[in-house]
Formats: sequence, C-alpha cells, structure tokens
Amino acid sequence: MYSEMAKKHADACRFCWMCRYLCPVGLATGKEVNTPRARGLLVSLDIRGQEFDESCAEAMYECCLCGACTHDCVTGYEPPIFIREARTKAVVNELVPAGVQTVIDSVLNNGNIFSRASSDIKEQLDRLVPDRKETAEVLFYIGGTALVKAPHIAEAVIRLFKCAGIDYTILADEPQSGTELGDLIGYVQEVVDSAKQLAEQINATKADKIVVLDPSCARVFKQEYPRWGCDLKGEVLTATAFIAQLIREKRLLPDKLSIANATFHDPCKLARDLDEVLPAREIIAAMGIEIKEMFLNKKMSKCCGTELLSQYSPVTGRLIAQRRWDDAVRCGAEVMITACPGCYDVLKSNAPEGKTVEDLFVLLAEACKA
Amino acid sequence: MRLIVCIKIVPEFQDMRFDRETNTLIRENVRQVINPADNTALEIAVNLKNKWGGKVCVVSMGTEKAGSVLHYAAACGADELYLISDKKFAGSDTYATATVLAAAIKHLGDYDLILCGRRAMDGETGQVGPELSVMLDVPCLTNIVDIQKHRDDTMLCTRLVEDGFEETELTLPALITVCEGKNLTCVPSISGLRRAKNIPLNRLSNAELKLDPASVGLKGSLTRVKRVYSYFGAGRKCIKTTDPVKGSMTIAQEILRCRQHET
Amino acid sequence: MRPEIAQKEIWVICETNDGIVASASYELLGKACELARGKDCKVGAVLLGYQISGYAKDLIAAGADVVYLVDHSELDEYNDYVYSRLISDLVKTHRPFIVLMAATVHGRAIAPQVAAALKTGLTADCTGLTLDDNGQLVQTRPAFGENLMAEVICPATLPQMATVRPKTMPMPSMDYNRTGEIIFIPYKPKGPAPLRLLSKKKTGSEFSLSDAEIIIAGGAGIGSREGFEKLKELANAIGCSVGASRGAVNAQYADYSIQIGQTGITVRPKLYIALGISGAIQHIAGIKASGYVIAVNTDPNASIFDYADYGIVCDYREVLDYLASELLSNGRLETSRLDQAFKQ
Amino acid sequence: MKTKGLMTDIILSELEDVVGYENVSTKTSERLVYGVDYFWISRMWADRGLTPPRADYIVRPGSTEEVAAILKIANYYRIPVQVWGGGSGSQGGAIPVAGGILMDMKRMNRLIELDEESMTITCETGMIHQQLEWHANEKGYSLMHYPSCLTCCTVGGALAHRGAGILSTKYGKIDDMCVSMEVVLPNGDIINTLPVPRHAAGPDLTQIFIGSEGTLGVMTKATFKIFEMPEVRKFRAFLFKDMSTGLAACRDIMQKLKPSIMRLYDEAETVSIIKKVIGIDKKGAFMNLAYEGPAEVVKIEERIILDICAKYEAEDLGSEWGEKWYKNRITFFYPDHIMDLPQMFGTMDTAATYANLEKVYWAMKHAVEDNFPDVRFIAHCSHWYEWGAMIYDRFIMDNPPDDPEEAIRLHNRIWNAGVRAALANGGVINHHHGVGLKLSRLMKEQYGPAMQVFEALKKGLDPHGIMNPYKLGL
Repeated sequence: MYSEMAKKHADACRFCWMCRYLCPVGLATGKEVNTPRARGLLVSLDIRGQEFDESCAEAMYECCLCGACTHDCVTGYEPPIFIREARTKAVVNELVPAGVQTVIDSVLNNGNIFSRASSDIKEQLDRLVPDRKETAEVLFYIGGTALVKAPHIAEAVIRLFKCAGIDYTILADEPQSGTELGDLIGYVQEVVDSAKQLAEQINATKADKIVVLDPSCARVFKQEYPRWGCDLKGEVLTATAFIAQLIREKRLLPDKLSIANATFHDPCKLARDLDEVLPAREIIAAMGIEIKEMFLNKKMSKCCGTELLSQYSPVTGRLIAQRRWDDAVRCGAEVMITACPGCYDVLKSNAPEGKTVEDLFVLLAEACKA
Repeated sequence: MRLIVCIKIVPEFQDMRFDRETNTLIRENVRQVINPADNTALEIAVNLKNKWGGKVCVVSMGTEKAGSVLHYAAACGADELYLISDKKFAGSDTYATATVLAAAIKHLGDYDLILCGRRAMDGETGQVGPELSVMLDVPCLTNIVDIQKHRDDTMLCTRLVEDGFEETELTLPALITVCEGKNLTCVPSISGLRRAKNIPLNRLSNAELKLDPASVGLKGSLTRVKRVYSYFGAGRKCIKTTDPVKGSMTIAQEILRCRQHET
Repeated sequence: MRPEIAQKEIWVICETNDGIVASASYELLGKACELARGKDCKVGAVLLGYQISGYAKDLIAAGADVVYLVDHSELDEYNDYVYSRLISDLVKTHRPFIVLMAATVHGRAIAPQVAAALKTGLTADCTGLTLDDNGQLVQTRPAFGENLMAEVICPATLPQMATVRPKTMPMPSMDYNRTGEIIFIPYKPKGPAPLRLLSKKKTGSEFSLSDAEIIIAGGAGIGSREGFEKLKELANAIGCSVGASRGAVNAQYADYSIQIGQTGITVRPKLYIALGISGAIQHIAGIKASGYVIAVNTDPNASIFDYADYGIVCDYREVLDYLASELLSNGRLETSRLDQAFKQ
Repeated sequence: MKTKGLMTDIILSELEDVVGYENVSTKTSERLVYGVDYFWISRMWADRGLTPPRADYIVRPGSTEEVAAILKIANYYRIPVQVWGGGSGSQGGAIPVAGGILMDMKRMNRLIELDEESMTITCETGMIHQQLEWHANEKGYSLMHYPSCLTCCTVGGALAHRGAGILSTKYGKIDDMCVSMEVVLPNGDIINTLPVPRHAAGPDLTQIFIGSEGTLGVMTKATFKIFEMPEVRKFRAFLFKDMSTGLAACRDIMQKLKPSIMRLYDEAETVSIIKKVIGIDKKGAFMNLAYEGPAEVVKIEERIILDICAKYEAEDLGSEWGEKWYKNRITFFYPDHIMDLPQMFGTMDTAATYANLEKVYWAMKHAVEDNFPDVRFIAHCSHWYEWGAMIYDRFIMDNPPDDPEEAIRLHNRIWNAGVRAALANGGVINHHHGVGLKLSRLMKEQYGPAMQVFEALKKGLDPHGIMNPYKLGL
C-alpha cells in the first residue's frame, strides 16, 4: 500500500524525536500521537502488520502539513510524504473519520471545502469581475478559501490591479487546484486529473503570468504540477511577490498607514515552501508600518492551524490558532498582518479580545486609495 | 485490445551512493521500483485500454520481492499480474530473459500489443524488447513516445530518434519499447488502489513454462560477464576557489581553450 | 585462434542518414581494421539502401576489404523490420565471426533483432573492443549510469555481436589507394512490411545537446525562471548549449527536453559548466563522459564538486554577472575580451 | 481496539470526569505510540513487528489538581500509573510495561513566571525544554541546559532522569539548575520543596524527587535558574596523542577554570563519528572546548588553556572544528547520522573520580570488546567536575540476532558486563540518562544496603506500588 519512498521516510522518522518542538498540532494538544515521530511510528507499525484502524487514520488527519518538521530535518526526511500516503490508505480502506469525509465529499462535489454550492462560487466570481475577459496578460487565481471566507481580500487585489493598470482576468468558475484534495486523499490520480483540467483552463487564458492569491495553491502550481505532468504555460507568482514587484516598479504608490503594534504572520506555504519571506515585509514597509517580529518568524513560522484542518477538526484547529496568538501577544502585538486568506480567516476567528487581524492586500489597497 | 506490459523491478537510482574509498556501489537501503521506462509503458497501455477497451496484463520476471511493487502496477490500472519467478531463471542475460518472457507470453495466449521500456536503469542494454519480438515473430518499434490507434489493426507510433521524431505505421500484433516519460512516478488512483486489493498476483515458474533448463538462466545466456570494475576511479580532483572573479576567469579561459580546438 | 575463424570476416553494418553514410559507421570500420590487424581475417562493410553504391569506395578507403551492397528502391527508407531480416539473412549466408553496429537508435533496435534471429549473444553500447588471440571479442561497456564497467564476451556462439557507442572510436584516416571487393547482392521485396515510415520531423534538440562541445547547465539552485533565462542568454551569446538538471526541470525553470542525466540526455562535451547543480548521482550519470567539468555552487560540500575538475564556491549569479559584463558587449560575445581573459 | 469491560468503563468514566472526555483515550493509535520510547529494546520490538506494551488508559491532565485526582483514582483501584513526558528517554523509563494508566504530561505546558530579579523561571513540567529555553531567550536569558534532546524532551523528563546538557561543566546538570518544585505525591497530596538557594532544614527535598523517575510522585511545576547570555563564547579544538594524555590535561584545566564545554573523544570515536559528522580526519584523541563569559575573562582563560594543552603536547586545531561541532551538535542524533536498527547499541554513561577514571574506561572497554567480539566500543568524556568526570561509552553491534528474545538477552548481557566493570572499578551505573527499565536490576548491586533508603521512601510514599512499576529498581 505504501510506496517505497513513504516506507523509507516513515522508518527514518519513527524513532526520531528531533522535530516535535515545531509541530504545531502536538504542541497545542499535548498528545504524543500528534507528533511527527508518532505518525511515522504508526505507519511503520502498519507496514509491519500492526493494526491500522480509524483512530490511526484520524492521527494522520491531525496534521496541518505545514512542513515545519520537514524544514527542520537535518537529513531531509519529509513526514508529509508518508502522512499523505497513509491518508490515501485511509480513503482506500474506508477508515476516514466522518468529519474528514464530509470535507472530501464537499471538495469532490462542490470544488471547495466549505460545502458551499459551486453556483455560489460562480456568482462570487461574477460579482468580483463582472466584465471578465477570455484572455489577458495576467490570470488571477483566487482559490476557494478567499472566495468563500474572505472575498474582500480578492476584491482588494483586483483594486490594486486596476490601480496599477494590469491587464488581468479570472476564470469563469474556478475549479479547485488540487491542493486541498491532495492534502485530504494524497497525491493520487484523481488529484492529478483535476489539476490537469484546471491547467487547461488556465492555459486557455493565454496569460503570461498566473498570480495566485492563496499560497497553498501557488505551492501546488509551482511544485507539484510539473511533477504531475501539468504544464502551466504562464509563470506562477504569488500575489505577494507580484504586488511587491509593482511597488518596486512604482506602479503602486502607497501612502503611509498608521498602525502601531503590528506583527506579521508568515504563512507556512509562502515562507517555507516558496521561500518568500521578504516580499510581504517589503509591502508592509512601503506602507510605513513597523512590525514587531514574533520569535518564530519567517521560515520558522508556526502554523495557524489551517482552514482545512479547522474544517474537520475545529477543536484542534482552535487550539493551534490560539497558540499562534500566544506568540503574537508575547511579542507585544495588537494587530496580526497576514498574506493568506486561510491564515486570515483562522486567526480572525480565534483572535483574543482586543486583537485584530489585517490582510496585507486590504491594507495596501487602502494605502493606495485603490 | 489485449495489452501486455513487461516490467522490470530495478534499484532506485537516486538512492544509490558510491563509496569512493572502496570504489563500489552501496546497494544497502536502496528501494526497488518499477523501471521508469516500463512505468511509462504501463501508463501508455492503461491509456490505450481506457480509450479502446480491453485488458492490461503485466508480466515481470524477478524475485518474490517484485510482488509488492507489482501491486502498484495494478493500482495504476493493470488488470492481470504475472510474476515469473524460478531459481532456474537466475543469471539470465538479455537473450535468456527474452526466451523466458516469450514463453510466458505464449503461455498467456493472444495479444495485440506488447509494451516494454526502452531500457532498464540498471543494465541499460535495451535489447530484451527487440529480441523478444523476434522470438514471438512480431514487428518491433523502439523508442516510442506516443502511440495512437490508426486503423483497425494498425497503430500510429511516434518514435524519438537522434535528430527528431519519426511517424511510423505499425501493424498489430506488435511490440514497442517506450521512452521514459516526463512524469516518472506512478500515480495510482483511489479507485485503482481499491481495485488492486482484489487483483491477485499470479505466479509462473518453469513448471508452467516448461523450458529446457539449458536454455534459460546462466546456462542459457549467450554472453558472459568476464569482469566488472569501477569506472568511478577515473575520478577528478577538484580545485576549489571561493573567488567568483577568479572562477569566472577560469571559465572564460576554458571556453576559449575549447574554441581554439574547434578551429 | 579458433580454426573456424580463419579467413572469416569482421562485419560493420553501415547506417545511412538521409542517404549519407553515418560517421559512426566509419569509426566502426576504423576499429574493425584495428581488430583485424595481425589476424588472418578481413573487414566487411554491409551497406543497404537505394542509390548508395557510390559510397563503396569511401568504405574501402576507410578500411573495408569487402563491401556487400544491397541497392533497391524498397530500401530507400530505413525500416527496422526489413533491414533486420535482410541483415540476418546476409549473416547466415556469409557467416562473419564478428558483427558490429553503431549504438544509434536504429542500430540498437536492429542489432538485437538480428542477434535473436541468429540465436547469438549481443553486447549493447560498447565503449571498448579488443580481440584476443583465440578470436574472442572482449567487449567493454558501462553500466549503472556509467559507474561500473563490464567486460563481456560471447563464448559459445557466432557471430559475436556488439553495438558501439558513437564517438568513442577515432575516425580512421581515409586511404583512397586501398583496394577492396564490392559484392552486389540482389534483393527481392517480401511483400508489405508490418511497419512503414510515414514522415519524419526534425527538431535536432536532443541531437544538438548530446553532441555539444560546451554545455552550461543549471540546477534547482538557479532559483527562478528568470535566472534560467539569463543563463540561456549568456550561453547563446557565447555559443554554448544549455542543459538542466532534473531539479531545475521539476521546479519548472527549464524544459524536460534539455534535462541531462540518467532519466534525460547523456552528454559528453569537452567543457561542462554546472551552475547551482547539487550533483545527484542520476545527474552525474549523464555527464560522466564530459571533458573538463566546472561546478559553481554555494554549498562547499555539494557532491557536484566530487565530480568536477574545478569548483567555484559562490552564488552562480556572481559568475553569470561577471561573465556577462566582462565578455559580452551588447549581448554579443567579444572574442577579443575572451583573449584578454585568457592572457590574464 | 477499545477495551470493553464493566470495570474498565467505570474507571474510564471516572477519569473522564477529572480531565474531560477529550483528554482520556483508549484508542489503538494512542495506545500504540506510547509503547516505544528511545530505549533500544522497545524500538527493536516495534521494528520486528511485535506489539508494543500498551497502557489501558491514556490520560492527559491539564493541572496539578487533575494530576492529584487521577492519582487518587489510581490508588483506589490499585492501577499502575506511568508518567510520560517527551518519550525521548533511552532507558525505557516511560514505557507502560505494567498497563493501567499512562499519564501524558504535555498538556501541562504553561509558563508560570519569569522572575528577572531572582533570575529564575517557573513552568509546568509538560513543557518541551526548547519552549522553556525560548521563553527565556525572548527576554535575553538562557537556562544553559542544552542536552541533545532539548527539542524533544519535557522539563519533567529531564528532572526525572537527572539530565545533563552540553554546557554542564560550567552551568551544572539539571539537578544543579532546578531550585525548587511542586510534586503530587502518590496519595494525591500536593507539596512544594523549599524555594531558597540553600538551607539547613534537613535533607534536600528537591533532590529526593529529581531522578525519582516517576516512582515517588509526579513533578508538576519546577523553577530553574536562568543566566544572562555570555558576552563571548569561544571554541578551540585540540588533538592529544591518546586518551590518557587528554584526561590528564582536562584534569589540569578543571583545577584552574570552568570551561562550558569540554569533550574528549577516544580514538575509536574520533575516527568514526567525529569524522563522519564534522569531517576531521585525524588519529588520536580529539577534544573540543568552549569557554565563555565576559570577553576579558575569556581572553585570560584562553591563554591558560593553551598553556595547559601545550604542556601535554596537544596539536592546536584552532577554533573552526569546535564551532563546526557546536553547529552540528544535534545533527549527531538525526536519522542516517546516528546508530539505528538493525544495529544494536547502547550508551553506558558513567562517572568516576580522577583517580578511577582511566581504570573505569579501560575496564569497560575490555569487558565489552573482549567478551563480545562483534561489538564495537567508542567513548568520550564530556561532563567534568573538579574531582572527576563522566565517561560516555557506547557499544555498537552491526548484526544483532534476528530472534527478538535472543536479542534482548544479548543486549542485557552486554550491559551487565559493561556496567559491572564500571561498578567494580569505582564507577556508577549511570551519569545522566537515568535507570528506567534498562538498569533497574543493577540498582541493588550498586547501592547494596543503601538501597533500603529508597525502598523505605517508596514504601512510605507509594504503599500500593502503583507509581511506575519495575523502574529504578523499586
């Protein structure tokens, strides 16, 4: 059931304790089973014929796939490799916890994790860009999370595009990118198939640049699509990198905003997977905001709990988000700035009293009076 | 269509390390995987099946270890799995291997197309496919990157050659060898994995194939390896610098040196 | 020497490309002559095609003692099926004791079919051949991504067959004073072949890279598509070919068509410059046969340095920028600057 | 599989009543993962596909009061209680071999107080040590406790096994760093040890519980010293011609100053692990040193150290190797860098006075190498005191027996031989990893009649013997 690669990584991780201090789930729940080595141990025991039941499957889903463990590993082992395959196994053997199954069904049926009808998504897209063009220089890919949970962020980016005179378009109905489905059921053919469909639609816009709002989607576009044989003709850029470039080129001229006691939460995918920690800080600096850095910042960033995990495991999700807020509060921050619609929504829903979350692009749109 | 895919299980190349002191390949901890080109052959076969109907039958000659890897072939869409395993077959060269595969394929009955990888990552001979075609008396085309149905009993093949591509019409039954695709990892589907749980691994040994023991294995091999030695020793001694300017000058000098040889 | 070998021939099956005899075939004739030297045997060249008899004299000049010519309009296009069966018949009739073919795509397809039809052994992609006093052909070939060399023999059956990697044997000097026999062999088509070439599309991409003299290749360390574009610009200006590692291709910086390594193209340039390539064994497999190897990497412990003759531990951009500013003017190479660099 | 049974479910509901439904578990996944810690035997057991020892209930208390309530329930029903922190102990101390309750302390991970005036930090014991260190770092301080398990052990685990970090030569072991603590006694009473630097009010209560390995109670809160970051920390590496010369030099240094790091490797380890991880390729006894503090003081210390090493004809390797070692100090413990299955291995760390140190080293080396020809023995000394030092001996066997029971017996025989050799020559069964399941049987051999002091404590505090059975020889 497991690939040789997954077996190798699981066997290396099962007796290694070294990355648990960074696992946001284990730190929040205090459960041994929520540590990377425990996940490796369960997979290695499974390979050796021990019982693998629904509780073991559940343990595999109690992981944000935030990559902190991978980033920390001196040898280069990657727990997400075997965790994804264990999830595949759970799906194949029908061991998926009920809450997770609901989310999987939602992605398969509606294209989003929120059980929101795909017609709603289409309406949202129509509302955002009523005069949609078939082709343009820039394709803006928003992602399901922003469309459902934080459409005002997408709106802000579009206002910035207009302000900078960008020739942009969006897809008529954004099919899912495969990032969430891949996280839920592993990198299986079904995920690759949906990715291929999306790639075709994106290529049809003939865009040179694909600007992606959701860092998780940007990551799969950049790192998984080539592996899956999905050729995106345009260059994939995160919204953060693209907008930072516009500021550098003076196509956006933000005024100063006065926000005191702010910190910046690095989205995992942006910081660790895509190695982008500077563009967001450039944008913040351009608005004249001085930030207080949290102790765990940039590539060491601690995951907020993710929108996906919060969907099927709200209690654990809340614990993780609160831990991230603890970090912010300890550094004296009142305002947490993020650059990811998922982080924004999760951190906002779990903000302690008197603390607020701001999205980078919404702030910038305000600063540019876009 | 009945499609037969011949698969070899090989050590994963990326796992291999070279011990510079003893000049040997370190083979411990090396994973066994489906040979990349064979993996692509499997993908092509499954695509053909999905388009034109029929069955994909996977045949592999090797040890019991190959069994778990073949499970993946089933998850990727193979319908029948055959592991050909017999101590008598050990040590076969390409000719003896082709002899066994030919007997196994005859044993399995009629087919339309046999697909092999163009070469195995370990031996890199690329001979088994063409040799097999002669033993089965079917035409053979190597280095295929794309194959489509042309007319009823012919296929249209795109073949990679040194300076481009050839379009060739091939009459069935036939054998093709397939180039490694860009996507080298086998991606099974959930439905495939569920389906694979019910696909048994059939075993064939010489009890079924009834080949003359003198015609297979080491005895049936027509070539002999006289000696193996490391080539790594032709090693280079790297002169290092941390000065980009000095380094760049060296690059420029070397480029010029090459140029002067040309003219 | 085995008695049955005396008076027999070493054959080279010549390959034509667009009606021209391939250079690899001449290399093989040179090698065959060398093997035959001092032994009581001749060198035979087999040439199949249409309107190709004019090449017989060249083959003799290159070392053939006998040229077997089959000239027929049906043989105009290279056809693996027809060619392999025809060659098998010729070998059965004339019984050479060694048969050599170039390890080209066609050669490596036809040779095994001939060997199987003749029930004899075959060694693929040899880089060395010697003939011992017993008439035993010792064939040396690389394996495991060129990490190992194996010496292979075919002890019991005849002919002894090998395909030989092009460009590993020297080109023979042509001696048009040599004499040789030309034997025309009649050919009767056996009806429609089960495979038929319809068209040919030349791209030359793989060919040019595997044949390139200087290659600049980039790896995952290049970091972006723009980085790769810069690398390409410089390479084009200098007139080098561009390659990429699997890491760079996976990261989408470069196209698979220029991927060098075990799962891509094997190259053997005189000069190989690796920028931001860590040196995974599968990449090394593709560059082993290179002449001088220069590696640029920020990690002083990157394994590419184990395979390089010269290593620069720095960001590749520094090297690229320096070369661009020092060697190019208006995006074109100034040879005088190159000379200057050389003098320094 | 969920345990079904009338009493099981009654006890389960009582535990749920204390800590909440979500903090008690009988799930397969959880019961499996607590059965393997860093103990070689437990790892081998799992590797060979055998079912790890399993607790019946996994319980996660969130406060001292909850711990007390759980212990009361356990005492009433006479159920064993095993306390689990990070599970990174190498002695099998946390494995729930007796079934019953496994108490995972990691939910109790709050910072209680950072007292900048007294220079102390107080936290709950389920906190991962690195988190505690970060809390101190955020304010510019450090606990100066850097064990290799810093990133994975809990504060409680370090206390339970008397852990030591790499800077112990200057800053002390955890037993020197911990100033006071809160403990829940087996009967559920909550007590505190005296929160003062030193006292003359009887034996030291804190030191009774440090190293008790969960057999005498549950440590729930602890207070540690914190230190200002040193102005400079300098490294220097040397190569001695052999171990004895190195030992003499180190003894000399310890009489004059306190380096923070002083690690002396025997030749076997110099040419194996040290070479592999930091790349130095030399024969002899490698030593790396760090000294730290105010720059002026460090300057003087450096001069003295150089003089001493010169006296013992050590080759001065400069600062690069020491820095490299420090950077890679944790790399040693990652997969592919450390011994792992199928190898059999163990760390027999011991301590002795200078008079006995070398005797102990040779005795252990011979006991292992002479009796077990397939076993390699490597060692270094890395924690030093004015009157003696620790020896970190390791044995490695590349091809242990396939049969798991035979492997366990052989493992124990090697341990017996090594540790008994240490005991016979003035050594001790352990210096900073603890006793656990691994060395339990040797406790009586070491202490003789003195063992009755521990036994009396155990009997008095835990009359029903529910606390971590079979560990610490109690």
